[in-house]
Amino acid sequence: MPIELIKLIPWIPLLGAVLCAVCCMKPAWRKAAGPISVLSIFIPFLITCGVYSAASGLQGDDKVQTIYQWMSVGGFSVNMGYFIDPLTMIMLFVVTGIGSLIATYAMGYMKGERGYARFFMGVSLFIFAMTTLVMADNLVLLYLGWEGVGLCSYLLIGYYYEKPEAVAAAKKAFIVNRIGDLGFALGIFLTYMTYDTVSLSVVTSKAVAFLSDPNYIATSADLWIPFLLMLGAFGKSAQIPLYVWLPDAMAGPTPVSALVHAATMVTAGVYMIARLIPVFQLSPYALPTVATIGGITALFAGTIALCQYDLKKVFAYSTVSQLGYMFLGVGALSSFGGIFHLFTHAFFKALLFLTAGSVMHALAGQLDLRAMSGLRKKMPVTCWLMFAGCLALAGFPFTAGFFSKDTILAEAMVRGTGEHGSNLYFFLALMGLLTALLTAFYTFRLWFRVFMGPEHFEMGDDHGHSDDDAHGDDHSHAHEPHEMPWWPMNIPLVVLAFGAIFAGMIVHWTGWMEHSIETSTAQPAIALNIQTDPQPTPAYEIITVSNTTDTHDTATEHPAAATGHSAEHDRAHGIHILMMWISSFIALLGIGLAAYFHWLNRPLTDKVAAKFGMVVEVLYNKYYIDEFYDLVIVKPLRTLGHGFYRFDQAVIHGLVITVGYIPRLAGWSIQPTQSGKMQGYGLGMVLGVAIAALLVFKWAF
Amino acid sequence: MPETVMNSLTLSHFLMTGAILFCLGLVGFITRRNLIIMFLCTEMMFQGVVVTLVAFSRFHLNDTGQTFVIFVLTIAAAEAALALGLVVLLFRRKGTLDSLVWSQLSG
Amino acid sequence: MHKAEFLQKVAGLWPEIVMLIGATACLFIGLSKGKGPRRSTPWIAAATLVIAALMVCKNSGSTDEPAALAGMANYIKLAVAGIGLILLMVAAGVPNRLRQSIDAEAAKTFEPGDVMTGEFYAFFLLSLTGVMLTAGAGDLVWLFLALELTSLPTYVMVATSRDRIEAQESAVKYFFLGALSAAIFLYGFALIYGATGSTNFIEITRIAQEQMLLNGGTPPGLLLIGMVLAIVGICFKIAAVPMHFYTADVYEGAATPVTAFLAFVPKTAGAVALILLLSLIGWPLPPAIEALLWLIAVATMTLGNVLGLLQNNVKRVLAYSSIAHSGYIIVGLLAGPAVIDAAGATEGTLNNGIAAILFYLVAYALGTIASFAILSCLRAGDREAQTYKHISGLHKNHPFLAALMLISVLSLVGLPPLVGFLGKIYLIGSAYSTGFTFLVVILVLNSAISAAYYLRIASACYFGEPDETVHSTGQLPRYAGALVAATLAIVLGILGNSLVNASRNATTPTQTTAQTIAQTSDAPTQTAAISNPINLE
Amino acid sequence: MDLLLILLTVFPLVSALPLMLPIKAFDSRKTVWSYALLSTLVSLLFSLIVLYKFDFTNTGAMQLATSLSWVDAFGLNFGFGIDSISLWLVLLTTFLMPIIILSSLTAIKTRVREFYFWLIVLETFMIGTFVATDILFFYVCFELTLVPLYILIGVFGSDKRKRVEAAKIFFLYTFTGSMLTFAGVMYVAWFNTMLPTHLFAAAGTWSFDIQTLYLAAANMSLTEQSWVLGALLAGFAVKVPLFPVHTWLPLAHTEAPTAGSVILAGVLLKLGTYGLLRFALPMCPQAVVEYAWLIGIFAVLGVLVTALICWVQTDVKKLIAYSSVSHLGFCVLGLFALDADNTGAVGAVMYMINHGLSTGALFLCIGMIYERFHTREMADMSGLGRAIPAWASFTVFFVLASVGLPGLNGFIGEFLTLLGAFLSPANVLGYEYAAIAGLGMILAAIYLLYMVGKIIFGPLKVPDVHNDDGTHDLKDLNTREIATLLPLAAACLILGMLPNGMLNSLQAPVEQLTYSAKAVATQANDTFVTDANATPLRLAIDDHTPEFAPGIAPQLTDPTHAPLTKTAHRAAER
Repeated sequence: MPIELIKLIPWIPLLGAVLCAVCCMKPAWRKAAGPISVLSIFIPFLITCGVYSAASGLQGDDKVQTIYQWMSVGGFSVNMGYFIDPLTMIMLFVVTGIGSLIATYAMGYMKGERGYARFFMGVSLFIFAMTTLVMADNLVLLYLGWEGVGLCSYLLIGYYYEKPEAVAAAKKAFIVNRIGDLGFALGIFLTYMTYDTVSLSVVTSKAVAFLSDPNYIATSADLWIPFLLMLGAFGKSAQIPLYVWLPDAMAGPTPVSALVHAATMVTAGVYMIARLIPVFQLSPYALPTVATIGGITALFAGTIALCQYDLKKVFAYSTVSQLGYMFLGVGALSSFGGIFHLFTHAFFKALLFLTAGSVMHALAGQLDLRAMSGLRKKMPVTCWLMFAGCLALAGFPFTAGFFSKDTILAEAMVRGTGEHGSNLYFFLALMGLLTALLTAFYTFRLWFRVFMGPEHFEMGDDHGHSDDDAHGDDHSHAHEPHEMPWWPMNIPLVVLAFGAIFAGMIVHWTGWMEHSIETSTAQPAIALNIQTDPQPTPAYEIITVSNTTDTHDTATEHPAAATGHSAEHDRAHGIHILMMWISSFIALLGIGLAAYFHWLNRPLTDKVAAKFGMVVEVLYNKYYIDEFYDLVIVKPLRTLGHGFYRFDQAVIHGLVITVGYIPRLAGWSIQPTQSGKMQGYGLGMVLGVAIAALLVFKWAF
Repeated sequence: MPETVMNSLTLSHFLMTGAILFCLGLVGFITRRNLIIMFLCTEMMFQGVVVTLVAFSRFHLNDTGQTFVIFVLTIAAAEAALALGLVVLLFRRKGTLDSLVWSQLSG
Repeated sequence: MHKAEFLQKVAGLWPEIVMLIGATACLFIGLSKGKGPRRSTPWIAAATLVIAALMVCKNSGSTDEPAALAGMANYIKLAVAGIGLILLMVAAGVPNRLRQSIDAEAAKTFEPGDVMTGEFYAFFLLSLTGVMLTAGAGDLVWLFLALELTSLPTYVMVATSRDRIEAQESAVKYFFLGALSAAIFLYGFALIYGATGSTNFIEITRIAQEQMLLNGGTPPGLLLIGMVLAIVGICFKIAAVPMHFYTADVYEGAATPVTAFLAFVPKTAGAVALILLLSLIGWPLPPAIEALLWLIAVATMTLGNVLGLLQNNVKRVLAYSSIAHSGYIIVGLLAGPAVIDAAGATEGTLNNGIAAILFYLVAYALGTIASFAILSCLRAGDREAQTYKHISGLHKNHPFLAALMLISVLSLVGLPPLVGFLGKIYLIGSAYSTGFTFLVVILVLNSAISAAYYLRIASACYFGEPDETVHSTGQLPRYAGALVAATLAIVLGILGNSLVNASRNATTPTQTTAQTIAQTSDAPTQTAAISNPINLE
Repeated sequence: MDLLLILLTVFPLVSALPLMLPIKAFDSRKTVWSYALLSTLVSLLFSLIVLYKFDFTNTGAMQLATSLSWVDAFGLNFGFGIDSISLWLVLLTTFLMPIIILSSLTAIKTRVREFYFWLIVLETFMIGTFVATDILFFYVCFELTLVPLYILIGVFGSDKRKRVEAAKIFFLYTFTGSMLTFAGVMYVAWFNTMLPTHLFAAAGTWSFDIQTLYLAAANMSLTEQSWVLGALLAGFAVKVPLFPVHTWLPLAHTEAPTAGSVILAGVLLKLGTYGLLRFALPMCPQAVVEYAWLIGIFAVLGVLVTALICWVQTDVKKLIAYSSVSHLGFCVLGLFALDADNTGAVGAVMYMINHGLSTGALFLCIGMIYERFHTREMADMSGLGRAIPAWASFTVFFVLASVGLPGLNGFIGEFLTLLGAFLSPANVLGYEYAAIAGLGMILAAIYLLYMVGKIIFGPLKVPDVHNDDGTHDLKDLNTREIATLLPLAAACLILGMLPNGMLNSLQAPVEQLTYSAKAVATQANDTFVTDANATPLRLAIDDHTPEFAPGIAPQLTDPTHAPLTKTAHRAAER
């Protein structure tokens, strides 16, 4: 397949979106939107597969495929162009592959909805933006995709726009993302200022060159750029402090949650950092910060997930938590780990969301864990599909999540131990392990609650599927939960489940992803540095020191790159093996605890919960972070707005009016002289003459 | 007037006289309310100017000033005629010569 | 005086002579018993003005003229004749209306109506003659007489223009205060004569310059105080502070067409008289006089504008606006005439304050006369339309008048590209050229203030609800007058080149008296390159 | 002589006149409307011909230039000429006019003739401001735009009582400012007359030609330039409107009829920024560099404060009105960025056009619901997305354009202006301005989505409907209304995706306008000349002159030659 076809990838979904928009216009046309959308995502997937080998082999300038120049002012030039390297291809696989599956599922899930066409328009548009994001050859085009996915997220979260909470959630998502985007935009500005270009390939290669130059002195811009870009990543990928929008975003239809808010969009931040990792390496504090935030977020969100009762909220916090892992991965200088986890997470989290969607669909919109139990009989397929997803998420040995999570934890541990080990990474690795325990626990808490135990369920009020006449064929037996149809809903789930179980093994044992990352810009630049100059440059002490151990991954594949570092390599390998054991144990422990508390002995759980009422309350209310933000940021700003408005009206405009009154006031003050009395006038004239005469004499003599 | 007195009078005496006449007229104009008297006050001011003019004429030893006086007197006469006509008109309207009754227009 | 010289002077005065003849003719024909001949008086007046204008045109070719500022005299005469025609259109029917209303009220006491027609036009022409003579004045006596000739007929016109008591009130105020001011500037004239020993402008200038040379640049005290009294006295004619008090009352009380007349004719005479007087001591003015004029300018424009804001009566508004415009005119006076360099050429036009005044007088006249003419086209019940309420919603029943009103007030605001705007450019340019930067700022701020009340007029016309009692007088000449004035305001704004050139030529080619002196006398400090008669600093 | 620009400018005025003549056919509302539409379409055609004739390879000089003498003695001309900045703004004007008229068919029912008359007359003046090459001709048109809009607001505004007040404040506020501008312009013209004639062609004479005044102004001292800048700002900042002098705008917008609001937001506000770009930057480069920080602070304050104010509005139109203030803060920031590549200024010009399109469209959208409901209170309506989906889709689209979503037009301007401010030399603006103003991006999302959330999303709540035909059922957009919005939407999309042609064409003329200020900024940055009394920087003509800017490269006077010339002694005496 000719490589040029890759240029079409974003535009096919866009065309699909336009067609869907056309379908919106007439009710009769609406049904066509689903297939159109699926096709518009699936064709790019086929193209991705078709050009994969060609694209992976691109060298040098060929990697940049330009369509046209988007904007240019002076030296600032932005192309509508794509940067094709293996990382791009991995991301394209995830986006179009998972996207096609989810869209297919959605054809069934959204069937009969009034906004069916609108939904698929949003999905196609999203895929356009997301593919643009991952393919962009420059930061501004990346920003276009970045904001574009934000917009689609907004539109899709607000899909049920008659529900105030959906509207609020959509708004929140967009605005919180905007906060991050501002950082990103400023990061772009600073990048342009520093590198005189916004082209990703040039920026990264320049950064690599700086890193390789032992005499290079970091500028303050070098220190700041990563932090600004990071802000964007935190917003998009829902990290502390900007994670608050993601749980609320579950107000959107479930396929949206799966596609946008689990599999693809939220991982954009990870992708961006991985893509620009040399730039991040230039600042000695950037990657440790990323790792720290990631680790803390992972733990923090994991604890919240423990006590949520809303099915999708649990997964939402789980997503936040897993994204934290990914950041920990890239922060630990293992962009492979981050991207690997991104890849596997896309499968199992999409699967989990979609199966949750099936449950929700079956229970007419019921999402409360307390209102359902023992559904395995009613929905066997869903039950075991979700089980597969849960295993992967919990990191059950040899599932996808196990390998990817393990890679990250091991990398962190490698950074945290050894002769140059940094305590920070050691602690982060420990936090990661703790989080793994929590993950296993809350995942299976959910699964056991829903599918095990005595059968019991309360139907929801079917919000989201409301007031639609065409919708009824599925709900003729609305009082009984029912299994989903195989086509179009369960078949994609099976594919996802397959991925959730086996993707990790494939990646781990074939090593293609590691190889891909190495040959892309996402590869940390230290290996190069070490080869050319064993002495780390002083400016990057923290990272480079810890990075002397970094060659272990590459060493397995490229012994040449690791010459003289086999000791380190051995150590790293040992840690990897050790961590596999530990995390297997932890996963099993978590699953066992969950089984005990949420399947076998539920009353005990309630007692324990009652005993730690305060803690549960705090966790249930998500540490009151939303309230905190509301109190500290939203309310004051709005009060400020009211204040400014009043100030504007009273003081600024009042001042204008007052100034306008000055002439009037002056007029009133001299109006008495116009008394109408002739003597008065005469007196005035005479006085005037006298004053004039006196004045002139005073002046003249 | 005896010669001696004339000789001892200087220009400034005449100017003073003129100025005093002028100022009296001014003060009168402002203080009196009777229209006719007010008009006479303006006439007095004119006469003050006339005295000044004649004095200057004498001082400069040319007769331009005196010529001026003739014209001033003519204008004064014309004004007087006008004034009287106006006063008659006004008196017929209001039945009084008080200038303050003519103060409806103001502001 | 030789006979030839006398004849030459008379030849320069032909326009005035024609005007006098016309006035007399109107007077006498107005006495006739037949209605036909009486009705012909407006036409006679019009014909007189046309002939006078033609005479001026013919005259303007001759070089040796009696006036000090010969070019200016011709310009003013032509302007007066031309604008006089517009005023005549607006005034047409004033006596007739008086007559009608007196008939209607079955006049109880005083019946001047029957004989008014001819007299009115006679006074009209006489007053215009006065302005023409003022412009040609070369002597203090002449100036005094011309000013009085301008004023005296207006007193009568005000008094008899309306049958209402307001007219009489305005007449009494106008007359008495006018007499007071006349006495004041006459006293000033006397002192100037006393200081210099002559009433001839050329002589005065020469002597004044000698004295100023001796005195270190400042004129002697007597001359100075004479100038001050004269300037302040003449301020009455242009309605400037401190002699402005009468303006609003008189303008309100007089019949609207007469008000239009008052707003232009005496003001022109006063402005010209001030130009002539100041040219006696020459520019740059002595600091004391300059300070005085500066203060007068600022006070006048500000007072006019701020008081204009408070009025409800459109005629009073326009009266105050006329005061404000006097303030602008004084800015031009401060700037003075163009500088002439060694080559004898001026460097442009915008630095010529006197030309700016001449231009501005016309610009102002067109706007003001158009506004008054529009008002005079309307009657509210049996009274004059005067208040905002009366012109409210004018667009509905009289869209034509509303449009003209809009144009005229916008011209008065100085909105481009109307003629008022060119006037402002002219004045501001001249003020900058002479360093009065701060004055310019005050001027433009005042323009902004004035926009408030002009806009209120426009907004009344366009946004208000019509007053049902208001109806048109149906007098076509007035419509025509308004139309001509407003049209000229646009046309002269866009095609104002000729008028600008005329105003420039009126002041620059024939130099001011002072310059004539400067060139003829061989004062040692004078160099040919320096334009100003006095430049000792 | 090329008559095209004259024709383009004068045609609307001439074509408007028949509307005021007593022609029977014009008694029908539809006829008048069709006539007006036809007239504006012809104008559009003329402007397209101009576009066709325009030489984009030219280096930024005025094209199709022609001049009519106005007052020779003053050096006044009606000078016409167009560069690409003007060209795009003229096209914006002629593009918006038919749309506005299209939208007004049902909105205006009384005094229809007058309405279209003033609207079309306004077009002449708007075009005139953009094509003027003579500063007083510019000023003439600049001022004259006030009158039609004054009447449009005062007569056709929404609230009977408030509209007159709003019209008055609008007129007086902007007029007061522009009178000061006038004084400033006259000062520069006078200054030119004081220069020795050997300096450049028109030195030492009265001239109002823009290029001449650039040259003249370059010789002014910093103090003089500062005053002139102040004077220019007095008029232009009010018009923009820049933050503390903006309060007339919400008033005018809320009271103006839809057409008036669209014109006001779409074109008239741009006169202010255009004036700043065309006059302030090249005429007072030193003062601009000296005071850019202050202007920048006000711009940033405006962005943030008014954005917060938007957030608490209850009247949709007022919200959009305030948003204009906020948005144009970015534009001003870009104008005064003076970064080396003109990113800011080019972005600002883009911003003018984009803001005209998207905000104009938002006003149209609001006009459409106002026509239906006779209310604009957010509390009265909710969930309109369900009731009138087509309208809702368009509104959301334009909101997104306004928010600055990449891919739509708003982004280009916003991004470039912020980038410009970011790259701005430290002695002009600097990155902190961009960083703080960037918060406006967030706030813009907040208030616009707040509005969308209130009226388009949420549970359905429809106020009483008042249709033209007396019925009370809510109808979605009809074909005419869609035809009104569709071109705008298309323009937003095209400009968002393919802005490059426009950006490229803008660079040369913008470089000409910012060149001297940039040179001052660089020099001052090098030498830290900040003393107000320092000798004016005389820029060496042979040093930095770009090849394509022969016209305005600041001419150099020998610093030893004080500009005291013929008439100077008279001024000096005082």
